Amino acid sequence: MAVDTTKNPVPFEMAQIPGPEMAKAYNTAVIGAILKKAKRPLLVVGAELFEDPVMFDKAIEIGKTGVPIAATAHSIKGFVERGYTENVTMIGLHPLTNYLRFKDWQGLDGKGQYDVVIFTGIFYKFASAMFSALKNFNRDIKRVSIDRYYHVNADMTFGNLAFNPDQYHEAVDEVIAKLKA
Amino acid sequence: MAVDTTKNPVPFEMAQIPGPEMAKAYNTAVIGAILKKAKRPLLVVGAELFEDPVMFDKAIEIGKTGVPIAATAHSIKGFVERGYTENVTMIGLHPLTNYLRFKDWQGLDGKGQYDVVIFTGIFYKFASAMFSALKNFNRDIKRVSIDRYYHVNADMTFGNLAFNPDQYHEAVDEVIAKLKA
Amino acid sequence: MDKMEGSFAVEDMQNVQINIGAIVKEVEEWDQPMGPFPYPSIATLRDWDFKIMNRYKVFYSPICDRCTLCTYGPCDLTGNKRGACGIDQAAQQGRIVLIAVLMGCTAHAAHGRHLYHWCLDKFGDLPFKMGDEILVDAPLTRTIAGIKPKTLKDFGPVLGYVEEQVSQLLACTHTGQEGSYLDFESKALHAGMLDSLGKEVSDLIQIVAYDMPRGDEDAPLVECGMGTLDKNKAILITYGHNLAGSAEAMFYTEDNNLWDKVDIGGVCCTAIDNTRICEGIGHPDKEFNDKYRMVGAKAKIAGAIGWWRKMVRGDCMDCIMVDEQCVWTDAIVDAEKYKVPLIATNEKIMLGLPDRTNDPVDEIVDDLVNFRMPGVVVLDPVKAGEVGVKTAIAVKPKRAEIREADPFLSEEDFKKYAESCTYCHSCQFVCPPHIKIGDVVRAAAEGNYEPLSTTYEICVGCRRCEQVCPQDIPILSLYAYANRDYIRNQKFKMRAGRGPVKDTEIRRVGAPLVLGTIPGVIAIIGCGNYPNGTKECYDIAREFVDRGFIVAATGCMAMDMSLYTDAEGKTIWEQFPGGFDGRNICNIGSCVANAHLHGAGIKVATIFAGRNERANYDDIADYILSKVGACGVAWGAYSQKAASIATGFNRLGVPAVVQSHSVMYRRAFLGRTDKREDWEIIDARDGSKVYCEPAPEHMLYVAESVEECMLMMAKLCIRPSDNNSGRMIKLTHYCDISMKYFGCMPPDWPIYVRHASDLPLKWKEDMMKELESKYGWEIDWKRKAILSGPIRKSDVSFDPTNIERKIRVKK
Amino acid sequence: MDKMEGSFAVEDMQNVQINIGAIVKEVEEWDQPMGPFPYPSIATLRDWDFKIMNRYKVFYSPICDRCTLCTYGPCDLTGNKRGACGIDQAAQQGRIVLIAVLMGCTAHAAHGRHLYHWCLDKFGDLPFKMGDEILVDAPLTRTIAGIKPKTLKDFGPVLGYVEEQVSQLLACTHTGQEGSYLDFESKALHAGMLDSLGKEVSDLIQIVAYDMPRGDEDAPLVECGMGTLDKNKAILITYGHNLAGSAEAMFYTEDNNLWDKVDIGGVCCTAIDNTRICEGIGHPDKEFNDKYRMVGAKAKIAGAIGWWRKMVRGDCMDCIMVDEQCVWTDAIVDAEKYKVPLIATNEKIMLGLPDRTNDPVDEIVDDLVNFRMPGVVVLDPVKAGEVGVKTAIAVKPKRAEIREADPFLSEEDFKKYAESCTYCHSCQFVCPPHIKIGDVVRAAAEGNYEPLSTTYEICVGCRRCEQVCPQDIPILSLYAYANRDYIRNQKFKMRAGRGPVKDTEIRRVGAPLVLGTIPGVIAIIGCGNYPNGTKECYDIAREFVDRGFIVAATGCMAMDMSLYTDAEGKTIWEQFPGGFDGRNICNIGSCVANAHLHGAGIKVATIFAGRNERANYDDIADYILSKVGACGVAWGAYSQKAASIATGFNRLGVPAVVQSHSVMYRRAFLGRTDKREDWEIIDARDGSKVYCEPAPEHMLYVAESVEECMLMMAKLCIRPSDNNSGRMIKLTHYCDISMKYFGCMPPDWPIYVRHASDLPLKWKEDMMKELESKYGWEIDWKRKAILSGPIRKSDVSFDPTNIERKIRVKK
Ligand code: SF4
Ligand code: SF4
Ligand code: SF4
Ligand code: SF4
Ligand code: SF4
Ligand code: SF4
Ligand code: SF4
Ligand code: SF4
Repeated sequence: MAVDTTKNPVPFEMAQIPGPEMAKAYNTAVIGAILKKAKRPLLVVGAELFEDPVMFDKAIEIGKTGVPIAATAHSIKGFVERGYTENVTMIGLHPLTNYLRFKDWQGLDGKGQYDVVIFTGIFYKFASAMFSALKNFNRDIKRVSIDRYYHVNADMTFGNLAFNPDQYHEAVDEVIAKLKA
Repeated sequence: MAVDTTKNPVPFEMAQIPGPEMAKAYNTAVIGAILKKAKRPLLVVGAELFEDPVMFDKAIEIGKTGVPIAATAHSIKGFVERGYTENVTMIGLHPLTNYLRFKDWQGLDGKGQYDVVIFTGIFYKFASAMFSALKNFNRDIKRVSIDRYYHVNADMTFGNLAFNPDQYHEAVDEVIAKLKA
Repeated sequence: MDKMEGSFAVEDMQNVQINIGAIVKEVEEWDQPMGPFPYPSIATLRDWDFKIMNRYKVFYSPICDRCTLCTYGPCDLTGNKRGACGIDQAAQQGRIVLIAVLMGCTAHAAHGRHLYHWCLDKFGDLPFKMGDEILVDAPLTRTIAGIKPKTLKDFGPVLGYVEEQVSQLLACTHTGQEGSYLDFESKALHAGMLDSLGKEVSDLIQIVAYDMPRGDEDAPLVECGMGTLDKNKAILITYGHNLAGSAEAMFYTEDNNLWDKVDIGGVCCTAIDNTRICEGIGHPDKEFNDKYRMVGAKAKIAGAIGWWRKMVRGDCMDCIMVDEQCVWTDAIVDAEKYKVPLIATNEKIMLGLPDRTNDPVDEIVDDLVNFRMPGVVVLDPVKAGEVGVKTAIAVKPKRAEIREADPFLSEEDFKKYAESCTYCHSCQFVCPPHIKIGDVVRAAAEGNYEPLSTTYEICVGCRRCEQVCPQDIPILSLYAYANRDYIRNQKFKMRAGRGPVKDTEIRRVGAPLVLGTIPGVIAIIGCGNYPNGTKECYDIAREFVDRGFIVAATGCMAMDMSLYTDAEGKTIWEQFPGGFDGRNICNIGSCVANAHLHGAGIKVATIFAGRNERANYDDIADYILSKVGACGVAWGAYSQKAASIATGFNRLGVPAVVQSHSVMYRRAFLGRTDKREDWEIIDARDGSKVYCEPAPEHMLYVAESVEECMLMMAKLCIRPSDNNSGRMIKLTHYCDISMKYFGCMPPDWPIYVRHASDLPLKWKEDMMKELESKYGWEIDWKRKAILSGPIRKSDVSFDPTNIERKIRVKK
Repeated sequence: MDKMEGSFAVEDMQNVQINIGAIVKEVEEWDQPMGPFPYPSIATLRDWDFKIMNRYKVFYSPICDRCTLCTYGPCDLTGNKRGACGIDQAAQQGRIVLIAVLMGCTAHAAHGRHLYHWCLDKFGDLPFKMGDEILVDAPLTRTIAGIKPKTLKDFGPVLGYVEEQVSQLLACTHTGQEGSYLDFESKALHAGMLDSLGKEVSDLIQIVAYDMPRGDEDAPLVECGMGTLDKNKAILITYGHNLAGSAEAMFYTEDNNLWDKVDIGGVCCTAIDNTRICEGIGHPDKEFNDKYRMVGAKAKIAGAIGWWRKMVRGDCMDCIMVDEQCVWTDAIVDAEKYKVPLIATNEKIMLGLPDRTNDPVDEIVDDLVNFRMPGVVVLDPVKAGEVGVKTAIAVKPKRAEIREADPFLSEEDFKKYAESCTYCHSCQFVCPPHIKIGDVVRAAAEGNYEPLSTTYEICVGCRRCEQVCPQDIPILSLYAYANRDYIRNQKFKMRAGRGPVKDTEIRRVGAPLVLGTIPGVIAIIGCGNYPNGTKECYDIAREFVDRGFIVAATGCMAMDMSLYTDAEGKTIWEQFPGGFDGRNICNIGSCVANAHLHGAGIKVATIFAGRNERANYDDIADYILSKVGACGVAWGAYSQKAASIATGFNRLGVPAVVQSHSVMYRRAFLGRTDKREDWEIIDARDGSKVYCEPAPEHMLYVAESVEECMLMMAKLCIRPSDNNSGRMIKLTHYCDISMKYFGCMPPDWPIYVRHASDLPLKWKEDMMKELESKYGWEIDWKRKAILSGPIRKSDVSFDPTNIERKIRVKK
């Protein structure tokens, strides 16, 4: 049975309640479908992956489906170590988000702005603020979190799975399965 | 069938999102039961009742069950006009809430602080702020709204019924029925 | 403050006057010795603040439970939890209050500072003279700074003091500074006092420089309302608070005889100050007077802030000059849409526009008139004034062409929009006065414009509905369209701002005020964020002026109450005289003129009661709290300035009532009548403590309805010093308002009864019966006397104070 | 500013020096003509700000989508909607940024103002002399105000200017004032500049008054760490920023020979300034020097702000004196619990305590020592110092008794608490560094204290966990208990704050810095809100000092990096010399000493490049932006001061990197390398526009990890002015850090290559190949030369500027 990722829609840092518009928690099938449907998706991974290294492998799986990866902070190292750098770009999350918020940016490959960004493995507060930047200043991009946290400023997110690493990994696998299907 | 008062838990003024702790919308049976169980309840009614005068009659019905009534603003006039002033006290909402937030206040009758306050007919923003004062500074008192609005700073509230006057009245009747039962 | 280094050569000292003999004499002219607290610092008056807060409990209603001010945040403070920095919810609220009050205080003080520099630049250092009828000429400056200004330059150090204290106070809001809500509030009270001082300086500077009325009860009646702007002329709107640029536009018009080509209308306080500029300037030097010719009250009052977006949508203007404060920040967006060039004339508001201060006038005008840019910044008031007038005149025909080719909203547009409403209620979810907009728009679609008319005044023009409407219906434009006749005919008269209360007036009303036979001063101040229409401010004014109170208005309230007439078509200004007296209503002036209301209180203490005001703030405040029956009302105030104004009134012992939206200010000062110990007042005669009736009962109070507001104001005018006849009059009004609007007596009237002669004649018998039967008082029915029951005995020579040092002989 | 009325008698002028001849001569000594912008107002440097913001886009990440600042609110601004006042989300964020920067700016300026009054009171007006090695002695004051101070009093008008501008700027945040985010940010940049000026004045005043080191690379090594406080003595902790009271405690101890009875330890910046007080005072008058004897570096550094709650829970103190800034506001709550009397010595922080300033010392001490009240306010520094020392000594035995009778946390308590954990994770939901507290506490219950030790440094002591724990487990007390040995042994050495950079040092490093052969200045500033332990600031310092950068630290960072040693047990201060030079690390001083880092930049322009700094801010900033490779890092800054500091650096052209929590500041300045037009720089030689490499690429940057931080700092030291060897060195470090921590080259290295000799020797061959194969550059392999590809050619005489008036000959 699928992991119920709609439970616990409570911000991981509880005081992160920005205002009337807050993320909805979705199940893995819906999130997977959104990723699959995306024309210009971008997976953004951060340095928290080093604390949960199996996530690098899952990110690479996603990368192999053709979703380009932005490796923020020093997370590129995890990809280098695994010998997968094919469609992985090293870039800071801050300048990346700055580019994302401009409608005229042409993307890491120069082929156009993205339509869906998927965050995982980024320090909660930083990720939340960058989602907020996009939520407020470029609403053309769909904001998806597949991190273990309920991400209040995303459009679509899991509920809080921070205390259930196994469930979390399973949920990510389900998303990947859907994406590949 | 009972009115579903748990729907639309959205603040009537949408930007009223105070923080992590927000009211839950309850059905009329639960709210009625809480009122019935209260040892020292206080019904607080405001001047918006003049815009929906049938609510005066409902307030009087509640008053007749023994729940004392604080008539804020000039709402006392509605009771005077209906000849019911038995357990109705004229007092401003602001000083009333100020008294409520002190644990040592002895109530309008000098017999002790209240344990449940029930608001209705008060200008939304004002009621919301007064709930907030109690929520933050005297958590011993349960805050109940039986107004047509989802009241974010209450403990217990209806969902938003502002656009369904009939449903709203029905819901209040259900609460009264429960209270009388 | 003036830039003056610590050491300098005598040649450089041109601005310092060293007149050894003369100056000492002048100082001696003011025979008051220096009081205890000149230029008080944060802690100086803390004792007084704590006294206020001991009686009037600091009450918070947080609007947000989080703090997001530092990188530890967001912190959840719900339930009085502490943030990472250790602050609890109460202190956090106090901190936000302090920030808000400082925002308000600096809005005024910075305005004053700008005028100070500008007036010294333009006019040089003028003598500070308020005329023969105002000898106590800068009461707040004297009371707080302990100085008596001789020329405009003397206000420099006063502003410097305000700025220094503001800097100290704002520092306290930094994370890891003040931690007690009581000290935050003491600091807010300090900031409120500074606000009052900044306002006084601002208004006195402009009064002197622009020769505004110095307490003129017969200040002229000026034209007020959108309909008074002559559509046959170019209409230049000056919007904001600081008349520097606006005055120059008028001078330019005057000097070039352009009044037949241009109409100048003010919005917000600039409107009021525009009409205070007088014919001649009161400078002793004739040449000077000729050089700086004034214009008189030729400008019109377009309207108060609440009308701004309605005016724009009503297509009432050809060119806009904005200066500072209370300028809706999307003015440029609206202006661009309606092809109205905008000139920003003050550093505080530059809206991202190009700074053209150093360009030639004609180039700027050309760019604006040809819509090459929607607006410009011109920081030189003289140039800005010229650009404004020239642009208005030149752009008018161009705008007419555009309007003809493509009207801003046609009949068809109106219909199309109205019909597109899906009745989704999104708009109603966000409308502050809870207008049932869906119903209103539906009715319009069906050809019924009535609801659009009846709710027009209630709408505060916030534009929230338009922004959330999924159909993009320009609801405010529908309003403007449906009410175009109303707009055209909005023509009223308002009394121009009279300025300070005169010493002679104080001499007349001092005793009746302190004894209560004039039942109180009702000060109606603030802005137009009403949930129930601007009419309520008229109703309040009317209620109290009719009852014989002294009613004074300032700012947007003075404008808003001008929009209503009696059966004979007279506005309130035409119905009643403009003195500071019972059954009079005076327009003191713009928002900064509020300071003269503080000043009036101080002058009662100093002129009537002979107290020294010099550097003697707490003593004066204590006097006012105990003896001057005055109450402010801000019935629709939106601004942080209103927060600082109210807080400044409170520190001076004057209570204020505000309306429901004001819960956004988060803080009130509310008394507890169940706490006997809170109401002990010292009898200054012997230091004994007397348990007094709670008068005034509250310091800052939110009323839920206008009826409650009026009742509370009547009550908050009661003072311990009332004599029996004064108390009787006050109780009569209190009970009468209650009977009128509440249908019953207020439950607490007995606590104000000390003696049978305190009882309102009209209910005396019944009241005595009730006192006996319901409250168990002993009555001597033969003598019609109360034998026991009251909180305290009536005592004509009781001298109430809250300050130990006022005790004359220790018991 | 000094209180000085417009007219006065000569007898009253005791503080005004009128030295006709002498002063004029002195003024002439400074041969620089007045520059274009003395005492700039809000709009004066707006052009420069807009240039910065055109290149470095203002980027907002709102932390709250609502505005609650006026009674129209709350307004929902989500998605850049407008509030009722017309403000949009971007402008609202700018407004919050401006408020925060003003809070920071006033924290510093108000500190300076307090010191100004206090030092003039205590010492009189001292000559301002920085010694022979510092002739450019107040660089920010000169650059901004255009004056050269001669005595302390000359700083009065400078502070007055800051306060006046602050008041103007705060007014702009009032509802209905500024409406453009660009203008809000220009105003914030102005406030940041004022902040830098306020800091300079603050530090210069205390340097002169307390004879602190004037640029001493050999400033003494002082004791640092909780373990250095001698438990055999009474321990007086002085906590905050303003040394006035703390210094008096030391003077009292010195004068009464009490050093064997009391140990004085500082927390936060007061700690640093305590140890900067020198032996003798640099006053020319011997008698004066004898009168105001100093104490030398006898105080100890207890620790930085991040350690505060750990110290309290570690029961490290007998008495606390708090002054101002960065004082956790529950200090009084903790102090009361641990029976540590607290003395509040500054108006800014009074915590609701009774003001005992006018009571006799012994009465106050008696009340404190007998715990009749948990704390008092004593605003007179001299009295406060005496009360502090006496109380500490007298209360120590009483506290010992109490502790003996009822230890604050016993072994059993510890066990009981640890075992009561229900593993509910409430704590983990709120812990900023995401410590798995449940696991840590569980382990402790099982007798494994290891996790309590390893996470001790990571914990920022916010107390959130304790507040949400349903079991009321005092988690910080468990930490303190388990780490008591660590606390006891926390003994390190830190270099005392050295003060400004000397002119001689600038002469030495000016050319290498501008050419790039010293790869940059790394300024490590700010506080301790780290997600990953204080160690990272040590790592950053170590990384860059090892690489030959000039590394400078201030404030809490200087303290935190002292807590780590190398293999030989040496702290970084013992490993490297303290000059302003490559491979040196200097502790400039407390937070206000940050101004000397701005000063160093200005001095490069003025001493090395011969530019006039006088009233010439934009020119100097332009020089620094284009030519001085410097980068600030605030790796854990929590405060609004950090916001104003960073903003002040940015206006002066110095980029800054901050860590993840700093998203709370909401705003960054980020470059877009895809916008060629943003990177066009003027060649001052002929006015031609040159498309340059993005150097520096960003102005304010949040890094997600310390690795990213280091990489970015190396990159942000690159400047257009680098010569080939300088660029080669900088690129080497940039690429080397990337290889070390990222495992690969940074993708953008090619854009910094202008010429083959820019290429790092170690990868030159490979890089040229890659340039050819991957980027399509033309290489002449025979000459090892690049023929085409680079953004621009290498040009030794290129003179980059962004300011039109710097163009020497128009093309
Ligand atoms: S200022 Fe205090 S309460 Fe506010 S975010 Fe910072 S730590 Fe939390
Ligand atoms: S603009 Fe008027 S109608 Fe629309 S939401 Fe605001 S008050 Fe209501
Ligand atoms: S939001 Fe627009 S469509 Fe919906 S009810 Fe209001 S006016 Fe009609
Ligand atoms: S009354 Fe209010 S809106 Fe009007 S000018 Fe004064 S502050 Fe502004
Ligand atoms: S200041 Fe503007 S955005 Fe903020 S609450 Fe007031 S109207 Fe709304
Ligand atoms: S006090 Fe330490 S452990 Fe507790 S929440 Fe804060 S950082 Fe985490
Ligand atoms: S909140 Fe308390 S009980 Fe829950 S896991 Fe944390 S320490 Fe244990
Ligand atoms: S570094 Fe931060 S915490 Fe330390 S003194 Fe400076 S501002 Fe305060």
